[in-house]
Amino acid sequence: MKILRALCMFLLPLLLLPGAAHGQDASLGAIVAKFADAKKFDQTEALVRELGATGDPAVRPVLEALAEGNLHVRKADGTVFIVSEAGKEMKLIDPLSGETVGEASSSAMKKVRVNNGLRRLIRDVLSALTLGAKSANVRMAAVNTMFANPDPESIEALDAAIEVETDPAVKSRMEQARAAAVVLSDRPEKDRIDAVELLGSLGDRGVLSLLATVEANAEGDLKQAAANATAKIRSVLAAWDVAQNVWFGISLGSVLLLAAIGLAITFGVMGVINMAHGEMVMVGAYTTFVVQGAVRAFAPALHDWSLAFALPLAFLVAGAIGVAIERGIIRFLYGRPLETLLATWGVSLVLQQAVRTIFGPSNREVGNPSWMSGSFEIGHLAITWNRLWIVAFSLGVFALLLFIFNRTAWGLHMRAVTQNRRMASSMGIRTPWVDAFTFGLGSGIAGIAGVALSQVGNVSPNLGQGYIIDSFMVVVFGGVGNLWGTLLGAFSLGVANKFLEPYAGAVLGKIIVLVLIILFIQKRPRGLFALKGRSVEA
Amino acid sequence: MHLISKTRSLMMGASVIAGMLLAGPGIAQEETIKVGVLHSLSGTMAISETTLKDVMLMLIEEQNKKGGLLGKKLEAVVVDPASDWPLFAEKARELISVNGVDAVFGCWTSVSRKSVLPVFEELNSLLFYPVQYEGEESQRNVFYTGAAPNQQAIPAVDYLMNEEGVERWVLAGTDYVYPQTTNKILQAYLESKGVAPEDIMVNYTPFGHSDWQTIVTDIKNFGSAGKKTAVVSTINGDANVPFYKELANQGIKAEDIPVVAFSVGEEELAGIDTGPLVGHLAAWNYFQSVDSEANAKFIEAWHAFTGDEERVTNDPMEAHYIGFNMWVKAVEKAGTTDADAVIDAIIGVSVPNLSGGYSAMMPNHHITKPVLIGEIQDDGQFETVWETPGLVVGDEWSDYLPDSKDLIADWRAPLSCGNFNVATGKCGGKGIN
Amino acid sequence: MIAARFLRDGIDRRIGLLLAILLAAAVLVPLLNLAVPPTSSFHMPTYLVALLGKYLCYAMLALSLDLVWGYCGILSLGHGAFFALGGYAMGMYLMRQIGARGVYGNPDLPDFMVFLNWKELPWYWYGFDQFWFAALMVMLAPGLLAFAFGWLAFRSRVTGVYLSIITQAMTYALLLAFFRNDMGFGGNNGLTDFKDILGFNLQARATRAALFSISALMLSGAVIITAALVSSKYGKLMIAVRDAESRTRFLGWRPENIKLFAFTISAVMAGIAGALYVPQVGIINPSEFSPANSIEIVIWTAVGGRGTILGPVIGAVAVNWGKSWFTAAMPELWLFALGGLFIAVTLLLPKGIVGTWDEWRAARRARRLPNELAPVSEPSLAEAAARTARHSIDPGPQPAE
Amino acid sequence: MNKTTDTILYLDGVSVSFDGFRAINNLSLVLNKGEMRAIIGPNGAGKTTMMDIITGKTRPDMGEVYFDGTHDLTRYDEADIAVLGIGRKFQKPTVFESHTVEDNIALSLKGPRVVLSTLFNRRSAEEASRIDAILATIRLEERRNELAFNLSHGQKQWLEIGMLLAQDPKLLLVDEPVAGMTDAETEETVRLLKDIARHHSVIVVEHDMHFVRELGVKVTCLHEGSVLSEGSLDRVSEDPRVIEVYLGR
Repeated sequence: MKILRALCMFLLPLLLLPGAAHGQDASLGAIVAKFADAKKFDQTEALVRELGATGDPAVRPVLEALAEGNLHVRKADGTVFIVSEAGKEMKLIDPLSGETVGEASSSAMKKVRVNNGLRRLIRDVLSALTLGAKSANVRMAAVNTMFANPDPESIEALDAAIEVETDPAVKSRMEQARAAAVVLSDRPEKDRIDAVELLGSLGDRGVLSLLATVEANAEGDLKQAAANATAKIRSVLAAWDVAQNVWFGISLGSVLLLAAIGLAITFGVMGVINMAHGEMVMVGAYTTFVVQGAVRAFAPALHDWSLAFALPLAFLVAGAIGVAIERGIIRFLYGRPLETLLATWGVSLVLQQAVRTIFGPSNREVGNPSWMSGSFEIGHLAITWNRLWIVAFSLGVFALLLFIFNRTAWGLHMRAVTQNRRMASSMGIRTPWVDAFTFGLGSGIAGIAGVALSQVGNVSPNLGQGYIIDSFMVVVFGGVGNLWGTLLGAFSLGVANKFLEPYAGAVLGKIIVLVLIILFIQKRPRGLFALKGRSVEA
Repeated sequence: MHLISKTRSLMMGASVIAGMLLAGPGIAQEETIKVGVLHSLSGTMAISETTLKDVMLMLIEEQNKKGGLLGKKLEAVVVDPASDWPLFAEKARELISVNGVDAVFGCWTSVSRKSVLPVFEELNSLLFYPVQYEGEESQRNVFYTGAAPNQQAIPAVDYLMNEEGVERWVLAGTDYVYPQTTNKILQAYLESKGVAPEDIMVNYTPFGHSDWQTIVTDIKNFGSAGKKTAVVSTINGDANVPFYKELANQGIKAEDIPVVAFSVGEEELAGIDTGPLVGHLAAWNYFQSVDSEANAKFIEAWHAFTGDEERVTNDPMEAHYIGFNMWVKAVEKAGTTDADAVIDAIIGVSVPNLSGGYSAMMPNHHITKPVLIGEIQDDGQFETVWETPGLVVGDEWSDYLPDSKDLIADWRAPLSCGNFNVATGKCGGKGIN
Repeated sequence: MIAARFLRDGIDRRIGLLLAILLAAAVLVPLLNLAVPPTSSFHMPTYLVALLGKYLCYAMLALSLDLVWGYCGILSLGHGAFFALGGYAMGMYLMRQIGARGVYGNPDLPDFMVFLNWKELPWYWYGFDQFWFAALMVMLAPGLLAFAFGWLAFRSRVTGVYLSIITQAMTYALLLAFFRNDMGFGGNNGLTDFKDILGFNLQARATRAALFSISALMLSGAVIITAALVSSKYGKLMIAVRDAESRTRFLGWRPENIKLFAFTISAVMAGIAGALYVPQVGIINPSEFSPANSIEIVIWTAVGGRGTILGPVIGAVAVNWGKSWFTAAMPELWLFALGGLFIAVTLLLPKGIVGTWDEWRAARRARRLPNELAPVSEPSLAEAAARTARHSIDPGPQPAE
Repeated sequence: MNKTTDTILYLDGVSVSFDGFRAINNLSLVLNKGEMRAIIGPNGAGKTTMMDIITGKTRPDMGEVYFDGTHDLTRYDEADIAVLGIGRKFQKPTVFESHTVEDNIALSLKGPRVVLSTLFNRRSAEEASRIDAILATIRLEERRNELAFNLSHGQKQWLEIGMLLAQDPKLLLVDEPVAGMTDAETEETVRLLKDIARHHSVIVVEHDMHFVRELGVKVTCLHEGSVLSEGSLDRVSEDPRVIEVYLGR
């Protein structure tokens, strides 16, 4: 039924467009005014249909505003407005003319309620209204809806649209939608087999159930063609599944890498069993929260840049806390790694509680900037922007760290001090400061990891606890004191996890990975990247 | 001998000192009625439970403004069980036997409730439990003011089936008892409504699961089979934020695959940018957006109490509101805080809830509630899109599980039984003993 | 045998005092709880009995960790796993004891299996209706796990933080596994709602008091066994492995066997502690496996003073008592206090309470008897270890090994 | 040369490399029963790695290592080799610092190395007298009840040698025994080693040429993992290649 209705919407403008005139504002206004009395969803639904049936493009802003919940009724007189929020006051816009007509406080207005069903209807109506529209994107969206809900009765309409379509991408999509419709129709078998083959070459999951239905109901050549097509799609999808698992694994690996890389310094290089590492990540995430709040308050236009401001700040804040911890506590504990465990555990409790006291115990909202929202597709692989950025970011951080360690004077000092501090000290390196800054660097890196991780997970006082165990696993698995080991460890654990997950489930997959780590350490008791060499005595 | 006597005095000293120190916080100047608040203020559950502690303090403060109870002031005794389950039992025991509280409001997770149950039974005190749970329990000393599965899950599924025309179901949950039981009930319910088993996908994830890429993709693929698909989420607490973020980023819109959640309320949404999530659903017995006078007053009081206009209210807070008022009323009715008297008096007590009606304590120690389905809005609130025409009675023993469908609970004399088997006519499950 | 010899050879004075206190408590606490009327100021409330009983279990757990960490140098960050396994074995017995008194009245299946629709008892639950079997499993389950784990790890010469982290991985994997409802151990809710043990009602005051006494006696036993082990030639080998593992190996000893024995014994001891803990707190659930819990055990031991027998007992009781008190007295701020305490202890009392006391006493004795050499006794090991730690190690950051 | 007779230690064509770096390169070395040999060579010449190979700590990539004519050492691990009768003293003195001097010796005494039996072990009179004898040899009788931690550096070296003696090995490997010792202590050590060499085969690695000369035994000079020169000290120190790489012109 729904499809038929969509079809009507779809056909109407095609037929009526030339005749549709703008002299209908008066009647449009009357329909719009009725929203004030629509108390139930089905009444609103009827009004949306009515608006759609006019075929008048002028209803678009009204319907869009309705879908977004911006269509309000003034309580005092029952007039319908499109509103846009501006603090406590709302700007009132005339729904049809688009002119600003005044302001009102939000309590004086009442929203026209919408639910999922309505939003879906509005989307369908809008797509029907705009199939003939100028923008190819809009037509594409409309035809996608048709593709998802193939209906034999829309074949002719599609034929007509294909005739006049100029955009090649939209045209080929229209042909696919037509093929989907043809498959379901009672057209000659030859046509349907052609259509099946066209669909089979798409390798699309959505087509699979359609073809499976055909396969189940048809006979003879058509059944064979459908069977071939489904087999083809399945093999294509299987290959994409592998690619997808690899990508998911890399993406999980990048999160692990970010979480672990600061620890690779504080624990790996300096030997501090840093239980407060997770809290440094947390500090970074909360810095992002604060920065975003400030940006929202003082320069909302810069929201998309808030992460860029947060990065250096998170590094400085977490790094400063790191230096303070090193100077205040850790420096008295060098050479007693197990006692650093105890003290940093205490630090982590204090930091957690401090954050809980300052920011409250519940989750805090850190928004994604627009360039980190949504996804794009490569073939059948959906890649979300935030994951892609995080992978790139983690590799960037890794490269930067490698550069600092291997190419800068500071890195040289750090390596010198950790290898032979007495010698380093006698050569004029101020070892205490090198210690403090190395620890600060590790903490600061953890802080900027927190900026990135705030984009995929919780920002709560428990944030650090969620990452600490995984981080230690990664560093130890990779081989303590080796940055490359941490990189490889993170990605191999990520990929292993993601390949196990579809078969074993998320829980069992994780258990298997842990057991594998335990067994792996038996084989290589010094991790993946252990330095072989003359054994040091005792 | 010398050693022994020395030891004895040492032991006595230790026990006296320990007793004094432990009792320390409970000692008060005038005679008061003490109310225990047993919610985690640290550890993993602090995220949810801290608010409930605050709301209890507010309710007690308001009651004192009204003149207290039985002519005495109420006094809150707050302890922190630190999300540590055995510590819940220890703290419950401490509240009852050391501080001498007359009722305890607390617990969030099922395991914490299970942990304290024997303590309340042994020391015969009262526990008000404010969170939706899996049911399958009714205990003499416990009052369940949150939703049973039939007050949340089943109406939500009905809504999706009838209003949204959903035919294919993903039951996604965290791997613990509440989701497992709820999903078992829902599975039986859906199958009884004619849903084919291959149209139901069940998926469990560990606590705090943070990498949802695979599962969200699976849901997307499951939903691309041409039938209208919905996700019923019993995903717990911390795991929700990354789940919704992944949903948003993979572009799963509520119009295509709506997600209805039973553990996501205003408090959880406060941590997420809800812009991309508009239209996803939650089923509760209360939303902050509910338009009623009682609710407006409650929210105002809450903002005044916390001094923070941004603090949201949620369903478990309403449950405490109802539970506390019920207790107050029952104590007034009984004229004493004595546990046995209150247990007898409280059944049938009816108090206003925040959605404009009245909730009553039933003989099975569960309460009547309206069920609301709300859609997430971009301001982090829910908008009610559907509600049950009347109140729903909490059903402690699910009718959709084979072993519990014959069981009922009724704590009134003469039955006084939490698991009475109507088939055998005996108390105690199958009544074999 | 070994213990008898140890007793014959004479006990260190402080250990003697500890044993005396424990034995006295085993007798006095039940007496003060049951026989003294509640109105008397000498009455010990049941609440306190349960609390102290719990502390004693923790003390035994800390002692078991100290045996491997303090004396053998194996820092296990997974000792909570052995404790929990022992607890689960006892919990399974208590669960079976419920019988048909569960809410569904099923005589064979525990409640959680009934409502998850299980039809029959899984095979690994067989035998747990017998106390002797459960008691055996209390020791066997953690013992075997420790043996298998240690056999692999020690033979492969996994040491230092690598060992610590894989013990953490072990307990974390078990945590996740026990959380799974499909495992048949009750998932997140664990095992609870126990009714009685060996026919005695668990909620009865007398049962509680008796459980306390048993805990005190078991802890005394653990103290005696640990002290005996430590003072035997085997104990000297443990310390030798701790201080210079390769030297021990080049002398022809097999450190892996020395460690394996200590690790297994320690796991069994932790398992027994867990088994005593469960009936007293009334619940066992997977969170006992959580890595944070295992870290806490390390902290108790460190606070008390590792490498001493008194230390872990004092540490476990002190930290937990602090926790009990803080969580009630300052529920909002107690983590600051606890975190601060850990930092302060590490900085100010690096060898724990007992170790620092020993150092101070040794220093005083050295002042008093400047020309005479102090006689050597057991606790001075801790002093030596302390000084070793302070002086002989280069006081700078070193890559973790 | 016949490896089955007379030799206590027989290395032939041994090579080992770490991550591409050849620490030992086609090394061949033979030690006769009862012989004492001094090994010299610059840092990184492979002296310690050679000891690692003999004691089972490092496995050679190729080559033969035989002990006492019959035992293929590449098939045993450290503990086995120690029981076979090879004792090793480390470069840095390594004793059990938390134990008394006496216990250090007691733990080293030759005997069965079964861990479980140590639980009930009591010291026999014979063992006690053996301990006394060793303490007398290494001159630490006075300090037998003191913790090894409290010993001076030189005393720790002696204690470690004493522990080796207690093992009663057929072959002793002694790595830099006089590092950090006073002259008097060095003298004493020379005497001690000579004494030991009367009943044992010994390999001494040392940088101190004075000390090596005092020992007066055959010398092997290692360089880049293989034997550069072998013979009496005089001959070796006149070898131009040795002068080039080690002694300096």
